[in-house]
Amino acid sequence: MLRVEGVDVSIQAVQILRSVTLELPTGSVAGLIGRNGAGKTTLMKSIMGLLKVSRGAIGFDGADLLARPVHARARMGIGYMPEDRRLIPDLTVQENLLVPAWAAKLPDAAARLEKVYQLIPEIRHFAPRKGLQISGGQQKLVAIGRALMCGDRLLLLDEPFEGVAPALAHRLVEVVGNLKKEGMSMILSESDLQHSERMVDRIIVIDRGAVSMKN
Amino acid sequence: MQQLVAVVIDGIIYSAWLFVAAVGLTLIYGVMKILNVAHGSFYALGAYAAASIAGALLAGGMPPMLSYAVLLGAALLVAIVLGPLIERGILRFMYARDEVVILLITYALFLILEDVIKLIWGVDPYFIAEPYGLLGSFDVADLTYPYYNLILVGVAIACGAGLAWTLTRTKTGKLLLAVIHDTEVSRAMGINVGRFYMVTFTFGSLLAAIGGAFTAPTVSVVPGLGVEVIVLSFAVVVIGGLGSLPGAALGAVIVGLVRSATIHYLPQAELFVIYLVMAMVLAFRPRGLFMLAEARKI
Amino acid sequence: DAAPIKVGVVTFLSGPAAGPFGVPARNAAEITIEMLNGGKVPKPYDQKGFGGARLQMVLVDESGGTTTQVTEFRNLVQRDNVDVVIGYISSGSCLGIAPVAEELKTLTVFFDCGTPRIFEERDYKYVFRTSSTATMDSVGAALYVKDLKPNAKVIAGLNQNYAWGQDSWGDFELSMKQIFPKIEVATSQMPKLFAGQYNAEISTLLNAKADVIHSSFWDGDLEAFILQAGPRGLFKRSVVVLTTGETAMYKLADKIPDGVVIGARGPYGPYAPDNELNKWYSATFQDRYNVPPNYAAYQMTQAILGTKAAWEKAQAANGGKRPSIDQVIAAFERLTFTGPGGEVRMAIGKGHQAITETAYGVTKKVGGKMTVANVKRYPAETVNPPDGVKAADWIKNGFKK
Amino acid sequence: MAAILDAKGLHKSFGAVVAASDITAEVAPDSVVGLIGTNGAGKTTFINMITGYLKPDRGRIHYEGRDITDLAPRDITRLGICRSFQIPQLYSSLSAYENMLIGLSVVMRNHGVGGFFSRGRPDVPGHGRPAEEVADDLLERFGLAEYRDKNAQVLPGGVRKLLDIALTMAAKPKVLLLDEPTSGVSAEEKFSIMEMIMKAVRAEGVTVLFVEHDMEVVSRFAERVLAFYDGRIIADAPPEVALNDREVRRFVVGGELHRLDEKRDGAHA
Amino acid sequence: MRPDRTPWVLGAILAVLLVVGPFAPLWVVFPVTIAIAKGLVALGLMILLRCGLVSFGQALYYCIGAYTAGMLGRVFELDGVFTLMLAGMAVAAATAYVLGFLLARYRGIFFGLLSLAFSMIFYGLLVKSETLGSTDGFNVLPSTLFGIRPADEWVRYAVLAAASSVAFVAALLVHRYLRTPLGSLAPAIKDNEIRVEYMGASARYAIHVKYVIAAALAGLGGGLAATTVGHIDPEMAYWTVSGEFVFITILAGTGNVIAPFLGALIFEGIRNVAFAVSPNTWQMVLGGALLAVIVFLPNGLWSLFRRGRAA
Ligand SMILES: Nc1ncnc2c1ncn2[C@@H]1O[C@H](COP(=O)(O)OP(=O)(O)OP(=O)(O)O)[C@@H](O)[C@H]1O
Ligand SMILES: Nc1ncnc2c1ncn2[C@@H]1O[C@H](COP(=O)(O)OP(=O)(O)OP(=O)(O)O)[C@@H](O)[C@H]1O
Ligand SMILES: [Mg+2]
Ligand SMILES: [Mg+2]
Repeated sequence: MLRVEGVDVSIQAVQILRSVTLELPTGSVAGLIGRNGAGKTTLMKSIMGLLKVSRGAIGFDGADLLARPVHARARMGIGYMPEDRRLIPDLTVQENLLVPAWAAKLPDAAARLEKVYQLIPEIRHFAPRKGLQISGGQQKLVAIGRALMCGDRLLLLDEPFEGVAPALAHRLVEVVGNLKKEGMSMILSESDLQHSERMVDRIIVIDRGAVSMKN
Repeated sequence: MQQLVAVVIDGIIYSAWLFVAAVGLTLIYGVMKILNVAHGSFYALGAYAAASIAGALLAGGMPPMLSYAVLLGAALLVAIVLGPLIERGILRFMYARDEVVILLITYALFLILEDVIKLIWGVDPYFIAEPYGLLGSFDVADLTYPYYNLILVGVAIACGAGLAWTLTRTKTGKLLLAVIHDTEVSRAMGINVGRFYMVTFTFGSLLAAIGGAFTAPTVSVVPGLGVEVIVLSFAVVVIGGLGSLPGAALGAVIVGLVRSATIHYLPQAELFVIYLVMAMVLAFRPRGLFMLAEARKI
Repeated sequence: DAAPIKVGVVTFLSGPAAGPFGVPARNAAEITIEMLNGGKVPKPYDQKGFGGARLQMVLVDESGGTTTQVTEFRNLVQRDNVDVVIGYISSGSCLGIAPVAEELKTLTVFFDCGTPRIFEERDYKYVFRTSSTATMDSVGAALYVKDLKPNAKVIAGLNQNYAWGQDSWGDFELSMKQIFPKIEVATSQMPKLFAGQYNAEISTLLNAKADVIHSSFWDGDLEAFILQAGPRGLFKRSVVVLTTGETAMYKLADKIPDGVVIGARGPYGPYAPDNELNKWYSATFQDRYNVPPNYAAYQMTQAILGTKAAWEKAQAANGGKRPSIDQVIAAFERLTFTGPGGEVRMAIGKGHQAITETAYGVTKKVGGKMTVANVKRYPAETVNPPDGVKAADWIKNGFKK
Repeated sequence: MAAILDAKGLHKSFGAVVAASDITAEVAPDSVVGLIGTNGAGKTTFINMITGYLKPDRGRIHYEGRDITDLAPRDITRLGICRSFQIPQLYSSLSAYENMLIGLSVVMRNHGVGGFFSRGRPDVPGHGRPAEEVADDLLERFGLAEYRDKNAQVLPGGVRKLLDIALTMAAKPKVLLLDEPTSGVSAEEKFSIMEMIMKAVRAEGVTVLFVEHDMEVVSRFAERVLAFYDGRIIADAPPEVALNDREVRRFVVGGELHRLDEKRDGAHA
Repeated sequence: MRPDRTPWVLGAILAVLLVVGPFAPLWVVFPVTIAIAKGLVALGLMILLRCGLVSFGQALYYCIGAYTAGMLGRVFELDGVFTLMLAGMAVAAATAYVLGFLLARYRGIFFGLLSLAFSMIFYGLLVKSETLGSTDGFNVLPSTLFGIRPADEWVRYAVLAAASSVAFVAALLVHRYLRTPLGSLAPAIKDNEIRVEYMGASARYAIHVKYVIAAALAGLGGGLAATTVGHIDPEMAYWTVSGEFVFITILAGTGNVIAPFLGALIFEGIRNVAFAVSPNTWQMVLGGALLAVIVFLPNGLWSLFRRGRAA
């Protein structure tokens, strides 16, 4: 279970997150909703460790996340998908997917890869292409797949449905639903509930860096 | 014919030297985007350490055959002591800065290390000539070459092949690519970026130090030894295409052969032939021989 | 007690020239000035300092290029108020400094730099040079080859690609053509300065099968060349003439075979005369620094002693009072004095440029120690042009006016 | 009325991937066209070809009767065809305001205003006001005023998108190509932004092509829809018709028919 | 908009130099003049640096400027300070115009090293020209000001005055240029060339223009250095000299046209001090000082002034 308590985050002396507190029980999906610039990305990055938390605590399954470097958090089973995709352009799609597995020296890399392909079969079609060659939406799919490679306990997906064709987005919603059944916790950000409405257990509304929870 | 053979042999020997001296630079630039001027200092330090340590041991009665191992050991010593120190102590705080700024930092380091060398070893030359003649020599085309030159070629091939294998065939190589491109995402994917940087820098420095250590037996180890190496290495690396290992190898071979041919047939032009080669290659392949101009996806 | 005399001393303290020239010269300056101040130098230099006034040394590194050197020279004169500047190894520095010395009206004594151009292109009042030009080295080498290999037919050269190397080879080639009208030049290799790797050059030299190979290489380049050429048998194929070989001969004693022609840019080191001054000098230097003084050290001491001689001559003419710079200059022009390397005559360049004898010999190991054998000495007039004649013209004219 | 933009038989492949095969489309002046399609269907490729970033392997593109197939992007831009990007292309180390100023200064230069010898602060052609004012006005209109002095690099995703469009609008285009203008933009703003853009350009008779995944936006703003699938145009009709096309529903829109045939989408790879 | 104070500051600096010059000790006047010459080169590099290009071969134009000045004296006995500087500038600009067609295609390290290659080829040619003294170079005629040769005590001041006036004009023009549409494009080219092209501007053309301007400034600086130092040699084209220029530029920062001159002055100052306090290990002192500046002033020396103003 993820527990964020009174977290403040400032970037270059500007406070972005204000005393954010939230809880996410294991196996539940939260939708992080807010306007542009509300702080969704900032919150995700803070949980992942890419931004420095100036005050407060973040705990995950009893461990103090703030005490661990970013790569250690990833190796705890937290998967992160940045909103701007950020694939490695010179690696093939398949290699891009495998990066988290290689980094953590996971023994079951092949099995995980296969699982990702099963969840999002489209990726398999362009697996041998380089990261920079695929279209924007395709990159998005790969980024989601990459987060799934190491994220087997908690997924942080930043705007996963943006730029994804509606037909495919519906499918992804189903995928997410299945993962939830397997006991995965998840935070998805979206500006509204357009896609995630049907599957989220709780909604975290964020506005100007402050959150309020709705169930 | 006889002269042609000499051209090729001389060219290959020079290429081998050039490659060992330059390849670490490619590695560090390719991975960390640092044009490391202090590369020359590591080269010089490797040479000094090799000459003084091997010299002392030989004087103390070490069997001469062991001196080759000592050369390698000296290079390792330099890299393992200084590489992590510089990377962890200074460079890592600078990664967010512009490429040129880091270049200047390495330049400042180079200035400092020049004087450190002087403070440790003084300005008098050091020699460790034993290993050069120890293995005897062979004759081709009416010319004599010490076998030691083959060791140099061997070292070059070993370094090149080992690195190439690591970078293109192993997961580590792929992860390096990820680190090169995007440290933030790499971290989020579970890569220990700091360790990658430290190891890469140390390893690149080690290659420079090996270059210096194995050159030491053929030269006099004096202040300023590392200066020439810097620009030569840059030239080789750029001709080949930055960060490309086969590129660096090919660049070294081209420069080596062209230089040797020039010396044999047109000695007056030796002074700028390397730069001419570089300008010509870049004129036709603006990003070096082995760098593909890939269109960015928009 | 007289006010101290400030002496600016400029030599290479960093970079490749520091080891063979710069630092030995600095050491020489240090020890000479110290001994002079203590009044411990043998006659005729036994008076303390210059004419009784203590010397105070201000040290400057010669690195950094001409612009830096001009700046530092101005600093010495205008900020540090030195009375005389002694220094400069690189010909480029000397050419750049000379007009500035003239502008600032500062007595400046060059101790080492080789180019004959300085006093050929212009007349200077404040500038002196107390060692011979590089012309002497090349002409001396050619004369020695004439004695050693009277049947030489083919020569080859290996010189660094910069002014000193080009001039050295140019003068040598020209002299050889005067002495051996039918001589053939097989190859002239000009590698870049500090290239370090000479395998290809050595191959061409081996292929040249020349009777004589001339090289004005110095320092690291010279040593690297010796290390790389030895195992490849170059010294067996040809007689190699190393015009500055003296700086390397002790360090590489076991790598230089017998029979290599060694020069010392004048009567210095192994070629220094066996007089009281030299005995004192080499012993004192060896004692302090554990190495014998090389030619750069000799030249530095020679420059200081020459300035002292001029100073004291002027002081005597001035009734024992401290002379003005103009008086020192008047005394310096056409002065003859003795250094540890023997007699120095300020005979050419309108009395501002020294000529000395020179000597060449071949290496010979005696009981494991490096010595020179078959030494030939060449009087100053045979290896230096007369006053008012350009070196190149003098050689072209068959060593005549 | 003659087409303002006329693409004939465009073909583009990347190795084995066919990103455009025989794309033919005429766009009438003063019209609004929505481009829809699956991911990787070739929408961006189509825009890239029109704006000169990619050269088609075969086929020609005409703009106002003139062949622009072989022109460089900057020349096409100068003719009045401007585009925004799916992944925002900004001057990342500059503030939003400076981004706008630079964009505007290029516009001025292209009209020969504001050079070394000009005095004072000349007006931006097409906007009739000095660059500083135009910049602030555009930022204001796109709701970017509060981000005026932030570096583009650190702007929130949606804001970057809007800034990218604002930059594109600075040049007063005659043909405007928008690549997913609303993706990443908050739901409340999607429509107002689109409305604002439409209002601004439609009054001047600007032709608009926009790529969009949000079918509500498409049906509301597009007069005509081009649906892409696998490098081909599979439907070309008004939105009511196109969005109910069987193939379009199946491959693009989803809904009850959303299960994808797994063998499609660039299956050649 | 903040009023543009740079022209006034520049004017004030010029006035100070002209007024204080005659009273300054001569050993200060000389390095200040040299700093102005190097500052001019750095000013050009700054223009390139603003669009992300670093030339490791700017010494080419510095040396061309110097040799043009030297040759004019040697062959035609011209010795007017302004004539020599302007001639150096013209020849450098013309060379850059030609080479620019090639170089404007390159970015990043390739731009840097290709320009380095050109400067080293030029260096090689000069080394081979034994009639010009090879690496020893040759002396430049003592300079005159409008045909008058000032008395020995006044030469230094005269050259300083000429140099600072020229630098003043150059800095003003560059300042103005940076505010034109083409000039202001630099950071845009650095950040995102695709967007530049899609705004309808040609990055290559803009770079070509900047390259020529930078070369002209370097030529100007070279001509000035030649007349000031009184001696030129091929070393002026060597890569280490280019490296020094780059160092000065980055040390200074790209904030303002005054910065390069400030950077050059401080660089010269640090080196002078290093030479004086520690002749045997001045490189270490210099390196340490530079490292400190880079580490503690991330945006270059200019940020010192920026911060002062903001507070
Ligand atoms: N590096 C930074 N420096 C300064 N401000 C920053 C930085 N990163 C983010 N911000 C600011 O933090 C605020 C929150 O941004 P964030 O990216 O978290 O928004 P968001 O909710 O993800 O928006 P969007 O839906 O557009 O992606 C914004 O005002 C943004 O400008
Ligand atoms: N440079 C390239 N090299 C190889 N393949 C490419 C390249 N550019 C595009 N493609 C391929 O061409 C196809 C069309 O890509 P395009 O970007 O046009 O898709 P799109 O319709 O814009 O998709 P999205 O909605 O995901 O943005 C995709 O399969 C993509 O992978
Ligand atoms: Mg966001
Ligand atoms: Mg697209």
